Amino acid sequence: MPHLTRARLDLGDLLCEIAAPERGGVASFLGLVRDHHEGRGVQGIEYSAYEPMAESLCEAIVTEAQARWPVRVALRHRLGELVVGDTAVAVAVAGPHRDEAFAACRYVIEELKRRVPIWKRERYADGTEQWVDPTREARSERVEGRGSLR
Amino acid sequence: MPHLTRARLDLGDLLCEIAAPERGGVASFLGLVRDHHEGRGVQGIEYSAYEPMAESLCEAIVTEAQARWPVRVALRHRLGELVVGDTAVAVAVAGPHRDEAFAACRYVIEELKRRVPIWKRERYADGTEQWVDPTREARSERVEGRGSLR
Amino acid sequence: MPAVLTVRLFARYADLFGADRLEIPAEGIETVRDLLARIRALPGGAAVAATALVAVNLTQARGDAAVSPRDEVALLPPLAGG
Amino acid sequence: MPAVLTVRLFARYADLFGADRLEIPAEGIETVRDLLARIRALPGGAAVAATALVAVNLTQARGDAAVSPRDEVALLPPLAGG
Repeated sequence: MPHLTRARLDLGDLLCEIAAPERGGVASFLGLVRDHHEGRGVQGIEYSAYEPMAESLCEAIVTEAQARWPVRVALRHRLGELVVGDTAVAVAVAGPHRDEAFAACRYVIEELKRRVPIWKRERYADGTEQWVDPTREARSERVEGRGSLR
Repeated sequence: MPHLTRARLDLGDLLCEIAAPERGGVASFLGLVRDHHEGRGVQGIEYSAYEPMAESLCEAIVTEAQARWPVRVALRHRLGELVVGDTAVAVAVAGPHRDEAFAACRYVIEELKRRVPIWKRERYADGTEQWVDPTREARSERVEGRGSLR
Repeated sequence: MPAVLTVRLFARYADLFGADRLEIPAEGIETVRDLLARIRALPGGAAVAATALVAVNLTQARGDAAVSPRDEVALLPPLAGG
Repeated sequence: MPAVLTVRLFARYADLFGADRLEIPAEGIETVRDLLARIRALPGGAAVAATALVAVNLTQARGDAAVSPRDEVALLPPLAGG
């Protein structure tokens, strides 16, 4: 299965791919489109990717997780126009026990965010649009954090 | 919804209960009946509970998680006769971000195992049955660990 | 009629005593610890751990917690949910 | 015909240059760092970070990695998957 798709994501499909009688622990993660971001009302998100590189990196991340833990991993990221509540990314991991399943699930989503060339443009309630830049947000959060008294 | 049920568990039902437009991260855990345990072939498991106490503790654990993190939690444990591959326990947690969702999901399953009065009797391939005692397994694993050269 | 403590049994302990509950004369039993000692002195009772979990009114109780015939008391084998 | 480097553009950078790819004369460009400097000198190019990610043949490349017209080169805005 390709890891990138324009079709709706269904966690049930991923669970079927990784189920096996010897695997008793299944951890999963879904990333959904939220209705707000940095205080602005969001109506939808358009996801795009550098597809051959993103496919190859998703496959590498799945392989890494399966080498590091005794698990099976399914990973899918959606591309195209999504609306609030749609699933943008789905990760499911089955292993003999829950420790490995949770650890591998967390690894896959963190590495996906860190390494896979996927971008999103948010559509706001006021009609404007903007490319999301997590590096800029991290910087401004740090600056705000320094200035606050919390 | 009661947390204990004799009906098949469906993760989709739990996800529907906790979904909301402001929650973008959904972590979940399923515990399935495995085909083996401590080297023996397992055919099925019968789950039973001290039901009023188990219900009340499940509700307490959900409430604790929702107080500690900004999340919504759904928790369901199945009772009765289960076969290999059946879902025995399902936890789903939705929050604004994945950190809280993962943390709360992990908290709920660990506390359930630690505090909720539920028991299981395994049916083995050789026709015998046995109540599972995790405290005894932990002890024997420690003893084996001490004796090994790993 | 002398007062009795009704103790609900589950799983391994229900098998052990062949019953879903024990009716135990309450005389001389003030605490969870007293109750456990009495249960462990019953035929087959030695298989109940001295540290077995006891619930009083749906809450896990310590050894020094009081028990009376008005309480809902339960003897819980090692938990194995999930 | 002088050799050219084809650089694929995505997301914010595709908007910035109004194109899906740039064709850049290869002369004087040996490394990813050279390429980035050339791109940043283009009209509008100052909005490309000096530390922007560059992929060479589907793999993220460091500043000192070699680039040639035979490579598939891409300029990647800050990643935002998930």
